[in-house]
Amino acid sequence: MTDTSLGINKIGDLANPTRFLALSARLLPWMVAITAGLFAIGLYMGFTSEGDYQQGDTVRIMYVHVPSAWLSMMCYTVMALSAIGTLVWRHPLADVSHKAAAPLGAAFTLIALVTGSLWGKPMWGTWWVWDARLTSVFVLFLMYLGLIALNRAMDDASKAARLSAVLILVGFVNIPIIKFSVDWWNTLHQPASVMRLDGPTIHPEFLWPLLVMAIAFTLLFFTLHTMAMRNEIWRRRISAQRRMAARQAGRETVAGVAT
Amino acid sequence: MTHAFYVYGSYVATALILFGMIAWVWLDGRARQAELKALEAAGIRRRSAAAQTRETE
Amino acid sequence: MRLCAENLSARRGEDLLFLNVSFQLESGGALLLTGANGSGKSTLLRVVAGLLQPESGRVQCQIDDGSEMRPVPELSHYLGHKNGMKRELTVGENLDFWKRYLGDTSPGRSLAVEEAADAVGLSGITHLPYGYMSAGQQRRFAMARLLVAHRPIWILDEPTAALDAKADLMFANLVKQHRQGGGIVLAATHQPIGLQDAQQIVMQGFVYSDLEIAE
Amino acid sequence: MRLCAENLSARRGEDLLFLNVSFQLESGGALLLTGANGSGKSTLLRVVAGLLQPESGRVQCQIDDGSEMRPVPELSHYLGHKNGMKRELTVGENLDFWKRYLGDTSPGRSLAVEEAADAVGLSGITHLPYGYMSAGQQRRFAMARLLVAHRPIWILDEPTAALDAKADLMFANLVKQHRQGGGIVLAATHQPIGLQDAQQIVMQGFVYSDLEIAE
Amino acid sequence: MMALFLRDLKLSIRSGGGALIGVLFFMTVVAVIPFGVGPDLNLLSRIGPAIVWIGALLSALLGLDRLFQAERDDGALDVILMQDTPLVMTVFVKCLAHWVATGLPLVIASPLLGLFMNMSEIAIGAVAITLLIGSPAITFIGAAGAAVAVSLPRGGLLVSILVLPLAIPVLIFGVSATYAAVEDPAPFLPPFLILSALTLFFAVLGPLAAALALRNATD
Amino acid sequence: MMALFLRDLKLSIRSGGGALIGVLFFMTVVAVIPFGVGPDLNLLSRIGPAIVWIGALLSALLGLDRLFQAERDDGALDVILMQDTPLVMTVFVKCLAHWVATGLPLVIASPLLGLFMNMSEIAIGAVAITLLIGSPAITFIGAAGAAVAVSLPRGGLLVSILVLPLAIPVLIFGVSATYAAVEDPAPFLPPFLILSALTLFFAVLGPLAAALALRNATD
Ligand code: HEM
Ligand SMILES: Nc1ncnc2c1ncn2[C@@H]1O[C@H](COP(=O)(O)OP(=O)(O)OP(=O)(O)O)[C@@H](O)[C@H]1O
Ligand SMILES: Nc1ncnc2c1ncn2[C@@H]1O[C@H](COP(=O)(O)OP(=O)(O)OP(=O)(O)O)[C@@H](O)[C@H]1O
Ligand SMILES: [Mg+2]
Ligand SMILES: [Mg+2]
Repeated sequence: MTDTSLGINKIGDLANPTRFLALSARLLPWMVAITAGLFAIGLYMGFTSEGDYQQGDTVRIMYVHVPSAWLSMMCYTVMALSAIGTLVWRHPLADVSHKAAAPLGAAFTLIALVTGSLWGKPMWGTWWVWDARLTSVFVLFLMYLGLIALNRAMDDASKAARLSAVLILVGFVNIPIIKFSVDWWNTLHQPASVMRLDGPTIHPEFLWPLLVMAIAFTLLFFTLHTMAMRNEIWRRRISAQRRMAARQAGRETVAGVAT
Repeated sequence: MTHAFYVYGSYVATALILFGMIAWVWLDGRARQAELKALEAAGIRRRSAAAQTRETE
Repeated sequence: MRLCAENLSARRGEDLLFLNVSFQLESGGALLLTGANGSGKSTLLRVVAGLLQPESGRVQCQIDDGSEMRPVPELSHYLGHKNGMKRELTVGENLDFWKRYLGDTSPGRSLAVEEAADAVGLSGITHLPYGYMSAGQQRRFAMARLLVAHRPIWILDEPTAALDAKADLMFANLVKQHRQGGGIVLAATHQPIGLQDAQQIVMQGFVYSDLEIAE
Repeated sequence: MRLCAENLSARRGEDLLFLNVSFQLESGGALLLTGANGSGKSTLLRVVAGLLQPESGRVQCQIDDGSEMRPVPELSHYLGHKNGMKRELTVGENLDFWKRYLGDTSPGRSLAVEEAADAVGLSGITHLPYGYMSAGQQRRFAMARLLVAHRPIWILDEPTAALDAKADLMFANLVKQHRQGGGIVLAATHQPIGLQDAQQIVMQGFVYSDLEIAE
Repeated sequence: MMALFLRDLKLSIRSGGGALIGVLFFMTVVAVIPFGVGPDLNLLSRIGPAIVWIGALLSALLGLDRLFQAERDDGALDVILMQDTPLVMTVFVKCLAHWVATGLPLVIASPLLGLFMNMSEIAIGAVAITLLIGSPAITFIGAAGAAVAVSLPRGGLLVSILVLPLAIPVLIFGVSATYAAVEDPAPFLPPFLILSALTLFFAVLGPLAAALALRNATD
Repeated sequence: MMALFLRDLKLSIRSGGGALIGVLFFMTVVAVIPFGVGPDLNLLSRIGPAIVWIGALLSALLGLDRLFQAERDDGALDVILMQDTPLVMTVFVKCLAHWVATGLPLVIASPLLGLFMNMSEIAIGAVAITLLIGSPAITFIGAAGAAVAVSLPRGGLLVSILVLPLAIPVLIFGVSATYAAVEDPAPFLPPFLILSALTLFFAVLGPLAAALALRNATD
């Protein structure tokens, strides 16, 4: 697609939404294929590995719980990075990026909450306790929903993007709280055993399926994120075209009245 | 398998949420593309095209 | 129809702003209020619109067919300094609300929302939020409110503030049409708005301060 | 002093309202913006006042003595469609607040509150709550804000809306005095306000719709 | 009237006062409580009804004070006052719309929050029912306060003194009816009937007072 | 700056009634809890500090959402944004004024409520001190939300949702410092210092975020 009109040259090449659409169209099939493959491998490994001597088969919940919990935080981090892009460089793709990521983050957080509850019932004997880790994840979920609501409450897309960027950055305080809540408050929840400075302490029997599933989840996120960004770009183009059409129509009738 | 309900329950829940997500993104994309096509069919062009026609006027 | 105001006086704070103002307007008539800032133009209009209790006197309205008097407020449109539209809603939603809420008292004489927008020269952008309009556009859509629900009496407080020259003309036309259709117009203004043939009252402001504590 | 605006463009929503507007004003200079409703006058003024990010271009100001450029906003008064006064406080409290808050950048050139009220022809009622003023009186006190704290640049958006003929004259005088004292005035208006000798820009409105998401 | 109802609904949904947001706010408040009180499930279930009721009161108060002020600020109040539909009706409809947009979602969400607070089924049901019956009363009282707030240029303090004391009985009977439902010896019906009577009483008194205040508010 | 501080104080006393409605709401919340918990004085005194803190948190949020909206509605925000005094400072001063008008009365009222809740002298003192130190943090966080709400026509509740999660740490440390003061083994100072640190942190972060949001909200 050649685009030589006004205003384009000043924007970086990669930033061009048109470029992004073209590039992502080429990449997406590959991403989908690799994600599907990894999920197949991960699920196979997950269900053929042995159960834990303490936790029994419930340890298999880990293979969905932990990746989705990680992703719920990573998604927010991606949004925070995009938010910086929005505020500092006023990058249109950054706007689109954090807007598109919010529903995905909410979904992954919901998965972490649901699977965590399903794991908690056999392990702790209750679906839900108000401990620091669980509550901070719940708060993260609320923050995702709040951001979605904020984006829907404003019609001016770029202003909505800048304001939610501010809130995203302020809310980033919550991420370290989630991550380190198990260390700061003594809780029921498991302390970190994979993502540690001194290397993972988890048994390799569980580590490998977990890692594969984690990569699969991450790729799934990026695939969906790319797709959602494309949708958002299209949505904005459509509304811009509608506006222009309406304006032209308005001009014609006004001109007709004037003559 | 011990605790089958919880294990399968969590996998099913995950699958439901994920497929819901995927379906939403996918269908949204389809709808947007359809709208774009409809607009193009209605003769509304992108800016570059519009700018060129204005120059030739 | 005929609008009669008899011996109106009104007070703002403790000061009497005008004393025993009377006027009569027939169908198609118009009244133009002029005077310095703070002389009581808006106050008089608000008294006529029933939004302020007068100190003395009363305003009434007589419909042609029957002989009963009817209160003025429900037969009137009041366009004050503020536009009465919500910035969160689109222009169309705003106008549609007023159309429904005000109701159609004399069927067939109200315009549809798009027609009204067309009449004020701004069709095609009724789908935008009202808050996105420029000051003049907002004022013009506030005028469209007068058109979507027909009322025989228009009470206008500085209607053309913020309007450009073309819109001034458009508005003068609207007023003319309304009067030709038997309507009555009362307007306070600092600018000529094409009401040269109207009755005119020049407000003087501040009649006397009532030093008796006599309220 | 000199005010330079270079290649200003601005966007509202997604639409470009003007493209590459440039102008230069020397001490005592004035710029008059005219154009139809919704053509972007207020938008241009808000860009100059630093309240809206321009799409391209910049506005700068050069003080006579030094050669450094200074940002315009802090040297300017902006009088928009809204008056920026609290209706709960008295006029005096309002003006006093602005006087203190805005500070006296060039000592000795600001008026005291009562003097400013006098200059807009409304001395003696500064003890009343602002909400009790008539529309024109409110506007005149908003102008008094420009006087209680001296700023060399005045950015005025339809300043004379709601003013009566005498106040129009009074305001034209204020502007003249300000310019004679070396000030710069930018005004958007639909009415002649005694700026016949000013530079003039006629806004056209709506340059083109940018379909790229390219802000 | 229907038009006014729909517009007010639209306004509160469009601009961030609507169903989703009320519920979210409610959830946030409830999520905050265990942090203060500690994760003692027993205790939580005991104070649960009170917390849910307080949350409802708070969210009702947050948006109410601008019910008429917003109309005055943009001039719509003038037009509304001029119509020949009785002003009491108009106020009543505005209250209804406000309640549907913010009160009803709270009632619907309250069972979920009851679960969070580890409340028993009976308590959950009782909270939902008492909220359903009692929350309109808060809206009606608040409307009177909001109308007075419009008329007094500087009388804000008076409003709060007026409104909250009147809302306290509602809160007290709502909460005590809920507890009566849970604990056997105390009968549920008497406080519940008082609550209903309060709501009916305020449904008449609130709009009447508000209309009176509005009529005298114009300036 | 002083002028802004004084004006805001004057405004909130003269019109909003923020101070009094806050205190009244606070009292209502605290007065209702005994209904839930029953007349068990021991239990009351145990959960007392938590309840007082939660009540203060919720009432501090009342009225915060219009901190900047009122300025936008009458155009004063435009003038404020144009000044060369750093916007962060302006926001900070506005927060201070709001805190003095609504937060400080809460702190002053808290000992009274502590008596209601049958708390010991030490606990009452601890609550008052932690509130004094901790409540500004809530105002500062809320300011960021209020600044975002400026461009939302009526975003009061939405803002609270976004703001409340951030207030949770303040609540946690405030309450735990109070408990530490009462129960011997736990030391008072560490949570109290963390609370002070939080306040300082939000005193920087809140105004910064608010200034950023205000700059981006202009239209
Ligand atoms: C609703 C309840 C739960 C929530 C919201 C939740 C949340 C989280 C989060 C956010 C993480 C990522 C932590 C990090 O990266 O450091 C995580 C990890 C983990 N969770 Fe949960 N969890 C829940 C319940 C459970 C239960 C019941 C168990 C098992 C008894 C469990 C076991 C684990 C394990 C083993 C990890 C991995 C820790 C690591 O290796 O870093 N979780 N959870
Ligand atoms: N906040 C906003 N968001 C989006 N679009 C806006 C906004 N404010 C104004 N616009 C649009 O920008 C255009 C120019 O508005 P502007 O206020 O600059 O016009 P103006 O020349 O001052 O008109 P007037 O003479 O009526 O005051 C209008 O078409 C208007 O619809
Ligand atoms: N709410 C009020 N309370 C007390 N006095 C008021 C109030 N509103 C206006 N006044 C006073 O009443 C007088 C007349 O005001 P009014 O608004 O009628 O003037 P006006 O002729 O419309 O002026 P303008 O041309 O400025 O609009 C003014 O002196 C004003 O100070
Ligand atoms: Mg007037
Ligand atoms: Mg304008």
